[in-house]
Amino acid sequence: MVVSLISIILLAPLASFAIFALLGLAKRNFPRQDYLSTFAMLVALGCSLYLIQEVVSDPKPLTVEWLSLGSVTFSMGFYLDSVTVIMLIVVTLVSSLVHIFSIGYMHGDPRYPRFFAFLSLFSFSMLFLVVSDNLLGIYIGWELVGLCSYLLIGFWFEKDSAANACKKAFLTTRVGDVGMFIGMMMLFAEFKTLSLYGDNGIFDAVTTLESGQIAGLSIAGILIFCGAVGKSAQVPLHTWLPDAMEGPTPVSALIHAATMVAAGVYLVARMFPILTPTSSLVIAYVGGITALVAATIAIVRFDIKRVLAYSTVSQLGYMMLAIGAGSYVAGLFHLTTHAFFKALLFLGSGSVIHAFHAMHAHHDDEHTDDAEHEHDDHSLVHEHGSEIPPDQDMRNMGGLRKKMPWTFGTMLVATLSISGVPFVFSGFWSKDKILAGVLGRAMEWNSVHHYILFSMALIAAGITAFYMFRLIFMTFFGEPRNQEMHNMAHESPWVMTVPLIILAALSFPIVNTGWFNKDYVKPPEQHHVSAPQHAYVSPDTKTADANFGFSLFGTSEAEAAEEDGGNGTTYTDDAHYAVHKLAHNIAMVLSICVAGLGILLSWMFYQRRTFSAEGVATTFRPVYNLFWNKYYFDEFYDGVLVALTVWKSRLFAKFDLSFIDGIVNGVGKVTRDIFAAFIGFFDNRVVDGLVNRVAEVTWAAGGRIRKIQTGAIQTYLFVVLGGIVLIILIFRLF
Amino acid sequence: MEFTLKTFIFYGFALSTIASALAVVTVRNIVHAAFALMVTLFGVAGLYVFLQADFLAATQVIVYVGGILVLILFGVMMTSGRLEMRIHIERGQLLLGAGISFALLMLLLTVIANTPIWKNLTDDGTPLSPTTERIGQLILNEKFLLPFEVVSVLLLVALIGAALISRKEVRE
Amino acid sequence: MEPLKNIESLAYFSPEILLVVFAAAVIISDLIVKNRESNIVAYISLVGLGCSLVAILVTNSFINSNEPISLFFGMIRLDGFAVFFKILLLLATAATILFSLRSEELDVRLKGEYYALLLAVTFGMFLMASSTNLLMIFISLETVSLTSYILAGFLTHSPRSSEAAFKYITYGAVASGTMLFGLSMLFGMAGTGDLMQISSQVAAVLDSGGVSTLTVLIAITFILAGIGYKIASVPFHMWSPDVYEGAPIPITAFLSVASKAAGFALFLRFFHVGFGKPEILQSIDWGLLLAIVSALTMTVGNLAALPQQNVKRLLAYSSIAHGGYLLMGAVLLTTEGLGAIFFYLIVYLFMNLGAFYVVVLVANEAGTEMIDGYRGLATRAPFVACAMAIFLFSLTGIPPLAGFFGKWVLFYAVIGEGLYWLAFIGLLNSVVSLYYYARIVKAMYLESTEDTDSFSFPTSTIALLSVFVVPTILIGFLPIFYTLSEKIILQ
Amino acid sequence: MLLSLMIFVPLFGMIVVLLLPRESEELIKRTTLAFTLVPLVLAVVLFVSYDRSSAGTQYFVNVPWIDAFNINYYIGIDGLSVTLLLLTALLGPICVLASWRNIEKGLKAYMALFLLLETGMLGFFAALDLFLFFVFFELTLLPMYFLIGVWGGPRREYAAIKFFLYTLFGSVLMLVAMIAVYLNSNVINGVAEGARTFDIPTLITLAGTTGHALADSTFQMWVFIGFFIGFAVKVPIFPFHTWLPDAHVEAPTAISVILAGVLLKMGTYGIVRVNMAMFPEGLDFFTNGAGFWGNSLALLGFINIVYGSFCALAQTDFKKLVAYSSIGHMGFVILGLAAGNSAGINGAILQMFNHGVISAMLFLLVGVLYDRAHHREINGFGGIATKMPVYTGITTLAFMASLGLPGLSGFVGEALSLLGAFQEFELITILSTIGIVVGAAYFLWTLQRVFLGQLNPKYEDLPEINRREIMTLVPLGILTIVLGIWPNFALDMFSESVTNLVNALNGI
Amino acid sequence: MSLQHYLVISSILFSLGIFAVLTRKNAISILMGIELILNSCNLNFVAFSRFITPAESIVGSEVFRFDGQIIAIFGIVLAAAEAAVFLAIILAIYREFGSIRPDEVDTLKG
Repeated sequence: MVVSLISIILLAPLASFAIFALLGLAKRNFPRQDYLSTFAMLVALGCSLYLIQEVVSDPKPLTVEWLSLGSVTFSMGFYLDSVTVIMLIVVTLVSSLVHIFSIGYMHGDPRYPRFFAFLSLFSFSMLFLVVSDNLLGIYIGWELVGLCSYLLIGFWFEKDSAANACKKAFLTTRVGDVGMFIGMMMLFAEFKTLSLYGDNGIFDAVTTLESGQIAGLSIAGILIFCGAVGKSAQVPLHTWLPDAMEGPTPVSALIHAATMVAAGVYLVARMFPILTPTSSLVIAYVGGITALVAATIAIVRFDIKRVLAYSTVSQLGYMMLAIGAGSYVAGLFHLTTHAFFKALLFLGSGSVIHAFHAMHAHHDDEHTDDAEHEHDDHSLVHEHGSEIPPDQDMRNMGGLRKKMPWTFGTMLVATLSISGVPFVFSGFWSKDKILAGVLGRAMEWNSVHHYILFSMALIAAGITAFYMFRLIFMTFFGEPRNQEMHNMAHESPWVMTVPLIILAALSFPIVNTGWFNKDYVKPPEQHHVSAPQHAYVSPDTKTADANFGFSLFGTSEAEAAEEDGGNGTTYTDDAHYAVHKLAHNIAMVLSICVAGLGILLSWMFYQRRTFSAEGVATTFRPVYNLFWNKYYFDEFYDGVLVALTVWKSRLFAKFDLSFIDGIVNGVGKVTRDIFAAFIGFFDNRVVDGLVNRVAEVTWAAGGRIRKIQTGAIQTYLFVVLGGIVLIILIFRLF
Repeated sequence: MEFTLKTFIFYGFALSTIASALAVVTVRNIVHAAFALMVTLFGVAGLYVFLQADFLAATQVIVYVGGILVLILFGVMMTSGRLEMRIHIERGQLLLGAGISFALLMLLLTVIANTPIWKNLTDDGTPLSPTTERIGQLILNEKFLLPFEVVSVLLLVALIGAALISRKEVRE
Repeated sequence: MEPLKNIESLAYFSPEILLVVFAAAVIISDLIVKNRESNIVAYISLVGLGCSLVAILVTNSFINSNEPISLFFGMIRLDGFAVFFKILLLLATAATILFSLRSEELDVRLKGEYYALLLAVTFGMFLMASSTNLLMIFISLETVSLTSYILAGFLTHSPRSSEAAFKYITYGAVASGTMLFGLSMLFGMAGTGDLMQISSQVAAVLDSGGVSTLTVLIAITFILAGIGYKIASVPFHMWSPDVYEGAPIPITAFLSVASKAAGFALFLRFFHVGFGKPEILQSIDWGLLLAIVSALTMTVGNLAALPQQNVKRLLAYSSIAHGGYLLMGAVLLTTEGLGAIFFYLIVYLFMNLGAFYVVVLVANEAGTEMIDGYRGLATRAPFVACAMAIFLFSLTGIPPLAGFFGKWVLFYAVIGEGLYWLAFIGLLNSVVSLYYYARIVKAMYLESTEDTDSFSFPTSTIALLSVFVVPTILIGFLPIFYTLSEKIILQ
Repeated sequence: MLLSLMIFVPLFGMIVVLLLPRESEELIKRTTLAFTLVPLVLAVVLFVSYDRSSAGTQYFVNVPWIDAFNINYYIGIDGLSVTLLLLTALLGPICVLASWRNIEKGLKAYMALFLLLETGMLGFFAALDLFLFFVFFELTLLPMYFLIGVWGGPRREYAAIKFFLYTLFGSVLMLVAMIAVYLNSNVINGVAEGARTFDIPTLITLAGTTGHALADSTFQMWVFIGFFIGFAVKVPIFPFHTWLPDAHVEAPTAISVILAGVLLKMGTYGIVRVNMAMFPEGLDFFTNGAGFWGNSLALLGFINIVYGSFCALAQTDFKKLVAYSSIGHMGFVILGLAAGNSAGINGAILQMFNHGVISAMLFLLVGVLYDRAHHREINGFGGIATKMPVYTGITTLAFMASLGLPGLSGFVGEALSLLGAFQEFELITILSTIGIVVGAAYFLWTLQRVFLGQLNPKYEDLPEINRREIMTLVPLGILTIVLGIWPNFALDMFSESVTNLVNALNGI
Repeated sequence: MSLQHYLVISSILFSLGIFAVLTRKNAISILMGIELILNSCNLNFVAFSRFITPAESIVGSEVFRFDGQIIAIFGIVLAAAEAAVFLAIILAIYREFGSIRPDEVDTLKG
């Protein structure tokens, strides 16, 4: 039953794509690819929902031998635990909604059916990634979503910026993937398997590692995390995600906000049991830095989608930080809430863009016409269109709340959620849980690192609130800045607003936090994380009932002890427990404060105009420039990496021509010179069509021998008789 | 070895052979060279006599002096009006040629001096049984019949060939 | 077995006798037949060859494989070795006659002499293959040489032909003179002219200190000059490009195959029988000497062939190189080596003669021997071009053509003796040789010419060409040829 | 019998084609197609009926051929060879189809040579007698020379002779090594007894017998080198690779397909069949030995990967790019083989097969474009995805497969090779993964420059890929996907054989 | 008058013949050089057969004394034949080239 359900979940979208591809070979299209894909997604959604209750029965419903190489076997299979189910639902749900939204949004596009086919393919890949029970399967899904991302970012490939962006996305993530692959190789070399679960799975085997092997495990963990760095756009590989906004907005919502980019977080969460203190800390720091860096960049963006993109990057950093700090449940919880409200934000922005778009056809290419036709040879990752399309420029917007009430309303909900406005919005809870977890660990371990991480998270939270409200204020409040465009704007059709409303509903905790109740999501054990003084205790379990009345996420102490009793850890340390409780309280207060501060500042800047944003920008010009130029990451990559790569390949190509042949050449020259010195014939100019210099030398030698053949018979006789004398003398001497 | 008339005559033949051979390879006038060659061939014939090869000596005189030498002189006359060879011989070629032939001579002399089985063999002077008759038997009836027949074919071929190649009228 | 006396020997001598008889018949019939265009003399020669072949086969049946027959008081010997070479030479001569029929260079009025000379030279070669006496060796060599000089200079209206003859005879006379001197030294050392006895005699005197190794070395080196010039090995090879280029093409083909084969027959018999004794072999490192000569021969031949523009001359150098390959098999005179030489000679016979036949045909049609004349041959005469490509690639030694198998057995023999370096040089040489052979192929297939009218050849020509093509493809696949060395025991 | 039939049907076809009149081109093409389909059918039969559970040689035929050297006509298949036979037989008809329209002159000769080539390739993969193996190996040379030289591009003469000379040079060394092996095949403890043999299975056994001359490690090392260079030229392994780009660029499409699809595999197949199986000590020296030499084979693989990839990155000729990418991908094969463990070797073999399929696709695709635009300059295109969506789709599939996208076949072999290699050579393998990124870079960059962006106005009227061309590509595309999803389809065939090989290697 | 005397004489003749062959600028002189060489060989044969102890022979050692002489006779005959052909060829050369200088007959080379 479970197996067939999962199969249906996977096959439904795949079938949708396959139909498209097969008909495509015959240069035909399925009449209603959009309905087909949407239907497939809805089927998958239904099955996913059904699976909620099936979790407990058997976490490994299916394992098949995929490859057997004598001693080593690679198996493929499904793994179904609560996290899987949650991810399945998130993916299928967001995907379904995006499908529906796209019916409206993409209407009239010349490649309309293709879009849906690609969405289906993506959904399949993502779901495959989610349900896989082994690293190989995850990696396969991982790369496939990368491919879909590539295809969808480059959906409007006529735009050079889109063409560049998709390539950049693929390549940048591939760099991370290579790291992940190396990590997989390390694990495989050690454990001779890539299966995660089961008796001989990695998680089982990892428990037997000696302490001396932990360093290697740390490296492997970090390398696996590299994959997540790429896919989840963590610093320093984050630059592709903002560029990926060249894709159609529903794509941004689905892939680059809700699902694919979250796959990195999912992966790290899945690999939770092999994380060591070192690798955890690296993950947490990368996450923290990403959260902060991306947030600061987002402040100064004007492109509505880029603001959201940086916001996504920042939030993903948040999740990484959470998992790195051991707050497994919090991280996944934030993943879920973020998926909904960020998808909502993107779709909302899509709705806005769509509204503005009425005046431009999709492909009028106003902003790409000026684009250079000649291709820049050096550009591998180079980003072209840094100018903002007018329909996405917030400076053209303003005052839309009346024109687009539904869009405004839903987006506001999402903004409140992401900003961490307390209690009624899911974002608050998930973010709060992260902050609490990090602070709890800091206090518990008395770890400077975690205090730093906590402060990073806190600042990022404040900035998030600031720039999100900046977005809202600039877009929906105030006066229309571009009247002409404003006049054209209109509320989107119902196929677009309904998904928004559904997503808005999902931004309330009552709807989605239920999954993270005490029984449903349990953090796996980390065998190699040991606290300095006492046995490892998950912050999640310990901070459980510090939730002001919401016991949704809590696990009572007794229950936790009961469930985790097997591994000899004690859960009765009251001091420890108290620390977490305290931490949670502090975190909550602080988070409410920074969120409030952020919103307030935003209001003062962009609504009240108490301060002038431009003024501040002028005052802090260097900082502003830093933010505006995105910390110069792109420039760095362009300037150094790309140049290096291209230079290197040029070098190689040159090497091929000049060096290899050059060696031959050199040998030839030396030989030739010696030859010439001995025989005294000067260089014979060599004729065309020689294979290479060896042939040239050979040829030259042939020419010399020819010259001995003078045609005068007495020369020949000299050779004969001289030869005789020589032979005799030579053999006489030996 | 006592110095008798026989040895004197022997050395006379030997020296005249070598001296005239030297002349053959050095004199400029080709007719002179031909005559020097004649002396050499006579000398060799004389040496054959010393080796109890009277029939051979006669053959040498008849075939060589009477045949080959005349042929050569004919050749000289048919190919060149000028008998003088005022041809500049390259010094390098001369030196190299001299060097090679000298090296060969030295090698051969070394060998002759260092081969025990060739040493100290003196001619006891016993005459062979009537040479002409024995040779005739050997050639026509015994061991050397086959070479004789083959040589006859060879001579025929040489005859045809020489005639063929030197024939003028073939050229249109 | 006691050597047979003269009269008793005649029956075993019938192949040679038949050749001479038919040579005489050719000359006589030439006098009788008035029509200059008639090819009757050529057919008579072919009949003569056929009769001779039958006679060879008949005499072969007399041979008890373990006991060769000595004829004419030990002057010559009839054994499997001689029979093998006789058949080979006979085939080469037959092919040459057939080529000559097609050749347009030859003067029609001299047909009688021409074919008679061909038969005579074959006669001489037969003797070369079977001589076991120093005198016979020299006489047979001279017979072949003198006839060859004449044949090379046969085109009396062509300066090139005369020049070829002149160079050939000058070179040949000096070489054979040198050889004769060496033979006389050998005679002096052994006290006999009988090759069968020489080896033991020389070994004995060497052993007793009666002669120094230097004496043996000089004698054999001098003799090598005479034989080496026949097989055109370095440093005695220099006549061959000029002579091959100047001589009529059928004669070039004949010289490059038959003359070389006969030279090898002599070489093998002389060294294997006369100097196969280990004591003599050890006195001087003959193996090394021959290996060096072999390596130099193929290298010089191949390198010098590279820049050639004249196909005939190119093939001349190529045949020098092939002489070098063949010499590899002779280096240590092992059974494998001999077998390899036999095999390779067969293969070489077909592929080299075939290539020369194409040269004849192209010279007739395109009027040139230059590579440029081969341009576009693939379209002008597809079959001929294809055949030529097969011959050339076979000469290179590319599988699955016979040349490869020939080289394989040779290299096998060489490596079997541990001479890896020689095998390696040989193999590198075959890589080099590809380059110049491929130039002809390139001209035929990859280049085109303005002149596109195709050549038409009579069926007989195509058939004759096929006679060479088919063995060139097939010989390697037939197991029988690999066991020749077992059948031809050389004692 | 089945196997012999399969090998010699194309040869028979060649004779038939030669007998057909020159003018009836359609007939010639159809005949050729028929004669290439027969081996395909037979290959499929063999593939299906091969007993996967036993790793031994099946369908063998052993008939004495040249007694004097104990050479036998000995053919047979194991899992490895049957896989490559299938590949070869599959590419046969595809190449004929790909040559359907664009051979302008000498069609008859072309087809005849092609059939001869096919016999050579099929025979090579089936031969179990070392001599026969060599003969078939070389048999491919001649047809290839002509096919490139006569029907190639502007610099065809140069490319053809270069190909020929390089390969001949390699095989020369191989020949020496082969003779050395043969000569030592009856020497035990310094005493020669019994007959020598070319029989590969026997030689493999002998090479593992203590005291046997073939088992001597120094001997094995040298012979290993001899064979290896011979095969390395074919693979091609740096620095013997320079013939490849030229040959590919000049060769007609179908010949490029064969070259990349099958001929390169002959090199690696030879390495597995001869070098690894027969000379474990030699292999050991180059993969496990002390110091530099112990890493040399893996280093060669690494250099191939990185070097090939970077060179590909620098190319602006579409075909040259694909050619260099082949060099890079064959590097993975070498790396996997160097690993000498189950994952590595299986991966390498799988990569051989996959690369055969994928590179064949790539060259076909380049050919499709070239037939339309008559040039291959990458920068001279742009935006043709709008004009040729189906073509673009297939190209994307091929590119993705080639750059090792999981789910497509290219990934599995590559990943397994790397996984295997990592266990033996950590650093080299990690460095080799650069190739993965660079591989993605050049393919994506090409995809962008050729297909994406604004449509180059020159190509407004570019016709879409036609049905015949799609027909040539679809089987390969299906294989790419199927093998990506279910690699056991092919891997099953040879994993047992590989297990035996690995056991033998470990048994040292 | 020991064997060595004859051998020395023949060696000198041989060397002089070689010298002539190598250096003379007239084809006929070269022919003369060749004749010298052949004469030296004949002399060798005759001398050897006169002095050397013969090997065991089926036809008796007495014959050996004649062997050398007969070989020399054949040598003379061959020399004559060779000379005839040589001169014929020289005539042909003279016709074609107008010269019998060996170094002027060099159209075939390279």
